[in-house]
Amino acid sequence: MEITLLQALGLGILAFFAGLDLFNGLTHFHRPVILGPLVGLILGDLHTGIITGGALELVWMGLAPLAGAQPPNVIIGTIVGTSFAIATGVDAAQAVAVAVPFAVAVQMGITFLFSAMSAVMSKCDVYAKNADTKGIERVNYLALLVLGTFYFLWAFLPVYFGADHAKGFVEMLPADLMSGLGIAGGMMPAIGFAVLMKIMLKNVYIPYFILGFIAAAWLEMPVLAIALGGLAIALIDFMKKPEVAENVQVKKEFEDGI
Amino acid sequence: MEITLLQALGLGILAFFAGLDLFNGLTHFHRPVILGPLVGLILGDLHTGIITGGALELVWMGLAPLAGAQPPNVIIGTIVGTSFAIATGVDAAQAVAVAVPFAVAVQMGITFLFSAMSAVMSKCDVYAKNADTKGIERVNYLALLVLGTFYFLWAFLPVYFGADHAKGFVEMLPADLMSGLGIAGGMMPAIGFAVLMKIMLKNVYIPYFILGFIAAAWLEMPVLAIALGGLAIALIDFMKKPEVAENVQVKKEFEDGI
Amino acid sequence: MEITLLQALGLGILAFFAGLDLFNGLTHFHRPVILGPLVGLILGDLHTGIITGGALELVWMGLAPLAGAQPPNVIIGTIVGTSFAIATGVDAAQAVAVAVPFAVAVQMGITFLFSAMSAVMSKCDVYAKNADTKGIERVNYLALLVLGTFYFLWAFLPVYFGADHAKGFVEMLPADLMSGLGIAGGMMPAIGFAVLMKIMLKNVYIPYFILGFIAAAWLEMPVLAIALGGLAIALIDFMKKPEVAENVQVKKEFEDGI
Amino acid sequence: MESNIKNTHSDDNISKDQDNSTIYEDQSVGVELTRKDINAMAWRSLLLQASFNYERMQAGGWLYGLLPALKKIHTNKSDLSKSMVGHMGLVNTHPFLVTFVMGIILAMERSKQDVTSITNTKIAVAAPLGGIGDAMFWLTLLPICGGIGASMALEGSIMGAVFFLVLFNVVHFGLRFGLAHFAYRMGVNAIPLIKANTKKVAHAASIVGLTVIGALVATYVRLTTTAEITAGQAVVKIQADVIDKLMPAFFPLIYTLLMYALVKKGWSPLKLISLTMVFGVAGKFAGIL
Amino acid sequence: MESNIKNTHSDDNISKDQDNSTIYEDQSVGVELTRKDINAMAWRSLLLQASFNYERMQAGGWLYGLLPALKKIHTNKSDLSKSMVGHMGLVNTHPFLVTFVMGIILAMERSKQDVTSITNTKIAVAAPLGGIGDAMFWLTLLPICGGIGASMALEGSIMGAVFFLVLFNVVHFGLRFGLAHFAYRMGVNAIPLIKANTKKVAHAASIVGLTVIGALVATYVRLTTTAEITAGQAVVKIQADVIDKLMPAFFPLIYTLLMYALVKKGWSPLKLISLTMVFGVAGKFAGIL
Amino acid sequence: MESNIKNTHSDDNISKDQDNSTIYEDQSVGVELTRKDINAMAWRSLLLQASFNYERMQAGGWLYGLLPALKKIHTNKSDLSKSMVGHMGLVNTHPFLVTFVMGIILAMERSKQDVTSITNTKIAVAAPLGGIGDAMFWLTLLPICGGIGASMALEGSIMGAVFFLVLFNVVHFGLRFGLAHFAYRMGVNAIPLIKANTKKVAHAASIVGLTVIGALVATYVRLTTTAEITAGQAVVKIQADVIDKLMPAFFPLIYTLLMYALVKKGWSPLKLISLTMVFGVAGKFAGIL
Ligand SMILES: OC[C@H]1O[C@H](O)[C@@H](O)[C@@H](O)[C@@H]1O
Ligand SMILES: OC[C@H]1O[C@H](O)[C@@H](O)[C@@H](O)[C@@H]1O
Ligand SMILES: OC[C@H]1O[C@H](O)[C@@H](O)[C@@H](O)[C@@H]1O
Repeated sequence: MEITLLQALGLGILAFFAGLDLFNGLTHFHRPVILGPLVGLILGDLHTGIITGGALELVWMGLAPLAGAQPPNVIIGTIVGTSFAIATGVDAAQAVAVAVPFAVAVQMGITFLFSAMSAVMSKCDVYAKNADTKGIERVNYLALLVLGTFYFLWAFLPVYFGADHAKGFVEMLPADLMSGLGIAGGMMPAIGFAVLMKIMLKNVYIPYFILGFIAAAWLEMPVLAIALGGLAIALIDFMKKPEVAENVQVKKEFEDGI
Repeated sequence: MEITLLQALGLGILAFFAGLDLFNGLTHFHRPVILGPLVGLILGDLHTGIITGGALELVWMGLAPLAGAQPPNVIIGTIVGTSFAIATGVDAAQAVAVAVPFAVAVQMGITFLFSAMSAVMSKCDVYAKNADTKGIERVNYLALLVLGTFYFLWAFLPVYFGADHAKGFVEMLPADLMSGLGIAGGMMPAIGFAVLMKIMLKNVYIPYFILGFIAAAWLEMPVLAIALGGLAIALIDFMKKPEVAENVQVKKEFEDGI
Repeated sequence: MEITLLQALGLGILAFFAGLDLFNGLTHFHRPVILGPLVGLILGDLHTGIITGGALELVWMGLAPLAGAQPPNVIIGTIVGTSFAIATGVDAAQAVAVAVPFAVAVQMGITFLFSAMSAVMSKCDVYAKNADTKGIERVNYLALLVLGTFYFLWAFLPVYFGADHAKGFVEMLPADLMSGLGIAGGMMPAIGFAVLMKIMLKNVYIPYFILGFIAAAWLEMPVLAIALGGLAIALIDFMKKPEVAENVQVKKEFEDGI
Repeated sequence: MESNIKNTHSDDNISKDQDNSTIYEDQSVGVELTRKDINAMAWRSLLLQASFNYERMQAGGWLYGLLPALKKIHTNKSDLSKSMVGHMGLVNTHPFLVTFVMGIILAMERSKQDVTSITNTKIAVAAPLGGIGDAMFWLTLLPICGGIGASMALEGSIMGAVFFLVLFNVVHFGLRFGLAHFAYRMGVNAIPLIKANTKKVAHAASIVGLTVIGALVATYVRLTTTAEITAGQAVVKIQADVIDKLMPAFFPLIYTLLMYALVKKGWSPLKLISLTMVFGVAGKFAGIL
Repeated sequence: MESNIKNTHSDDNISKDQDNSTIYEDQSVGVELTRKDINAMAWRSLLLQASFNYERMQAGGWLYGLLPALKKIHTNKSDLSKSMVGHMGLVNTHPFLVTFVMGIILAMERSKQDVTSITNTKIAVAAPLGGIGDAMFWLTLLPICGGIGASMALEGSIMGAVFFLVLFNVVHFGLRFGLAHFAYRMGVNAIPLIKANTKKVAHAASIVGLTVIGALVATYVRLTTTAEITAGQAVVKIQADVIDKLMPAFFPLIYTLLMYALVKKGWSPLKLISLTMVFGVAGKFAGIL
Repeated sequence: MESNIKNTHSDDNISKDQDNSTIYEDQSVGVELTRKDINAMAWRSLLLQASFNYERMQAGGWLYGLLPALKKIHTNKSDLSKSMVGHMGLVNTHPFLVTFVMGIILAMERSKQDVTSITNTKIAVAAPLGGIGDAMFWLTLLPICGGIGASMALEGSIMGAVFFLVLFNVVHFGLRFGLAHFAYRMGVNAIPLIKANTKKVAHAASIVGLTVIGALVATYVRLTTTAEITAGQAVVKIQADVIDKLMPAFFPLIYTLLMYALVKKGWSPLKLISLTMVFGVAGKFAGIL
């Protein structure tokens, strides 16, 4: 099936807002389970959209930006993948294969954007110094615009020009490359955790990291249970102090006793 | 089969002593696994008594009075249920259905009794003030008498008059009501735990409650294992103090050093 | 098949060095998985040696000397067992049955040796007092010689004279005795742990013993995971101290404040 | 936090306030209690809950158990009355472990500790033992013995009953009498230590107690929902697809906390039981339980 | 150890150094913030990551969210600028829990705390909440909702999408607005307590945070080897026969620690992602992944 | 409690008692030990248990391993003898981790610490490492390597033996030599820290040690009963129906504690082994094992 300019534009605009939702708004309508059907609506095949969206949701399960570290981009992955599935009528599995390289490219693109964006911070410092609230707001709005446009292009172009060639293009790529990227995707969360650790990990907390790891690796407890356990330990630690104070006090009396 | 007056009286007396055993004596001959056979003996069908008793034991498993909170009453449940099974020859499952409403009624009756009994406490205060030991003892003996009689009636009456009509009576009740009461029975322990918590739970102990819950809910450890774990934690806490003392001492020297 | 004097001597020498390796060197070429093939080589049936060695490795899994406490001796067990398997062509299972009594005898022999060896320590004290380094070294070398010879004999004699009679000899023994010794073998580690506990266990450490036990008995965690957990707990304890110091300091200021 | 600190303080106050009326007139150590006396106490402790009620709980039976010994210790009538009054205060513990508390208390009575610190010790030790005992005996020992007995009974063997009765009571009476003597002897030699450590012992016991209660909630409160969300041919089982994935024993926890809130609000057990029954039946009719 | 002590000290220094420039000129308590103000803050917090970048992370959006309130509080321009400058410092937390931090901070701003202690509190509370929030929402709530939604979608039902959107955002917006009001109100009554306990709260939060991160590493980093050692007909699967027996999630742990080392070495995310991709592809071609 | 306090005291005493005979005459720092010296020590440590016996355990081999270095450090004969005498005291640790202890000790010798604190450090560090090492190497590394090797061997492949030997000894010698150098270098720079922290390090190590021993008891002691109670057609399997429901590894725990009691009573290993064998055989004949 042919994807019309209008449809491609529609998908671009969808990408624009979904892209913002990934970091702002966070209603998570940008997840495949919802984005898929929306693509389906635009391309006039809701059913395929729903199915493919469901499949992609599982593929991206557990992949979210942690501490700003980007996993393969779920939005472009979903839009390109789903469009492709609808356009060529292949099944979800192949759609994923097509989606991955785009998802990875955008992952890097965004990471680059977030590096570049650092530049404007100095500008913000100036605004802040002058208590120029409008300035601060302008920067944020512009940033959103840039990000959105970036998404628009990454959805519009491949879909409009690529969708039908995508298949050929992907078939050119060696299979190992594709699955290699898939493997890399599975490793991406490590980056986010590493950044979190850089922010939070002091020597005193190493033992708790170990305990959490043990609970998950060997006891296979779900994260929530482990978090609760951590909370309990933290509370014990938090409520312990007074005693010491008490002791010191005891000591005080004891001294007076002398 | 007809239940004779003598047999009904026998069951009543059995209930009298079993009733006391539930809170006093606590040899637990009042549990179905033993009470069932005894009912069987009295009604002249030991075998059915044993079988039904075994079945009811499993039904009441884990239901004991905690902090005075009553679960559906095991004794009347067993006596009525077993008698009914023997009298009408239905299987254990149906016997349970008949037993439940009586068990629930008695559960409430006893709870009521324990509320009423509060009244006599002021009397005890007076005896205590006058160091009247006999008085105190009298109160306890009377209380036992009242409790036992209460059980006697709740066993004698339904069995003597009810046993054979019980079936009809129960069939009148909507099935949902019965299973609803069953569900409620499963929730009853919560009341006991709540009372225990009211007595024991200070903020500092919340974390331990959480740890115990996690161990049981997710790791599905048996209570004994969790209690041992709690013991270990408690011991660590218990033996920690000295160090502090030590430290303070260190501090002392350090001060002298000045 | 006949075992020649030369082969028997070969096995004796093998036992000599393997015996040393069990406590010194510790390359663990004395474990059945390696010793078996070596016996096979000497007796000219490598294949059977490999197979039997593999089987015996599993039998002796988890049996190592702890705190000097001897389990049934793996070396003589393997050499006698494997030789027997090769000589009479029985399968591994029977070979084990033959191996056990010898393994047990040597276990006791070595334990006896280690008790006797205590005598020479006073001699070492004298050497030490005179700073006679040569003397110390001589004692160690001699001890090795004694131990090695002991092994030589225990391998050479039974194999040379026994191997073919072993079968008959073993068949004489009541089966219960054999499996009884097997059971005892399974209990042996307890002795090692007991000695370790004598060395390490103070009251303050009892809770950690309990925690380790729970983790292994109920949660069935592997030892490594539990050790990591213990490490985490130890670290928390290790890094806690400073705070106290801090507190005392706080106290100090507070006093000055007065 | 605060509450924690606060309560600590209050404790101090109590243990400090030296209202004379709490000191025994006759301060001479009471007569030694013989093994017979302790056994008598243990036997009488069987009636601990004779006059059980929701105002003082086991107070009546508790005093009943101590009486003979108290009479021997306090020859002076006004002391006896002082002591008896003190023991009519609310107390609740596990009926098997109670003799442990009684033993300690009698040792303190004999050495004529002031009534306040006796009461403090009594509460501090008794309360947590309640939870621990329930876990160990009502909810571990009993189900195990019962389970074995039942399995034999279901095969028609009377041995189930015998097995159950013997196994259970060996533990029961062993503890009841063993602890009584142990605690009294210990108590006699360790009064100062006990006074000093009551708080610490109580703290340790409470840790164990609350840990097991947390476990019991998840283990023994049975409450699950049958509710489902149906959408076309797709169905979401609230319990299996949502709750269990998030937190098994979620509803038991919630319901227990609700009960806890109501208990603190002062609801009577009767009201709570009624509520629970209404809830269960209503839920069944609504088709969500 | 040392590092631990060192850092403690540094903290003290910071909280001690009373550089005047960090004290607001106008020390009079700012105007009360209405529910409308707090709601506004919560709404604007949706743009927390509008200008997200690797130098200051959420700083831009963070300030954006606070602006209206800050303008109301700091009528004096130089104070406003002082405050805004302070808020342009690096900050990163979970976008759902951010309103909790904002609420506390606004309370402190209103009572004109000095900028340094405001900044300390901000960092101390925000950082660990980042890890906790990621665990709770990105890696627990999201997969659960997503899993359910997907399973319905795969049966072709659009309800999957609806269910997902509703379930997820009930929690999302509930927290975002709930925490905002809760934190502000709490903050107002608890400034001293907060200042005193910042360190302790941060410590507690970090304990939870690191515990979950340890768990997340084992749960969400997927990395296993397909390498084998073949010997005759015997084969040893490195993953199944060695690694899994020794330590499941061994490779995820190692790789995370590698990333951590590189992050500390100052590698940019871009480099880390590239490295990871090279690693993945190379490993695949080498046939060990 | 008491025992704990008591022992703390005793420790203090030891570390306090400054009997001159424990101070080296020549207090000048000894010659630097070269990599060659440390390697020599590591090689000789292979004979750690050459003269193993139940009175001093590894003392003889321990001293043997240190000799060359000691000769270099203590040029003064009386110091050398003083040091050698000190090292003939009982010591027992894991043969792989021993070089870690040796390294630290040599560093202390070189800086001429007094013999007492050297001995204390030796014991404090060596003892717990014994338990830890046994758990890590004899009961984790060995079974894993052995298991893999055996599975290959059972398929008739000689590679099993090779694989086992290589895998095991890479770890073995890696640790033996690695730790030797690491510990010595660390020791040199950290003497004061070590002296100050010996107790704390020992405490930490003991925590790990006892935790693993607790685990080992449940994991490696094999003891179950085959006893049954038969009643009519109903049968109660003591192990499966009672013990396992109550506490898996119950008998291993009991038996270990029994051994422990006897060891403390001073029973010799020989007696314990005999007892165990009698027990095993008798139990078998009695049909309960
Ligand atoms: O890690 C906390 C936080 O960091 C960044 O702000 C983003 O990656 C968020 O998605 C994440 O929740
Ligand atoms: O909870 C402790 C104790 O409370 C009450 O006395 C009764 O319910 C007992 O059965 C229970 O053991
Ligand atoms: O327990 C530590 C250590 O003790 C003895 O030296 C021997 O049994 C070794 O095998 C063991 O590792």
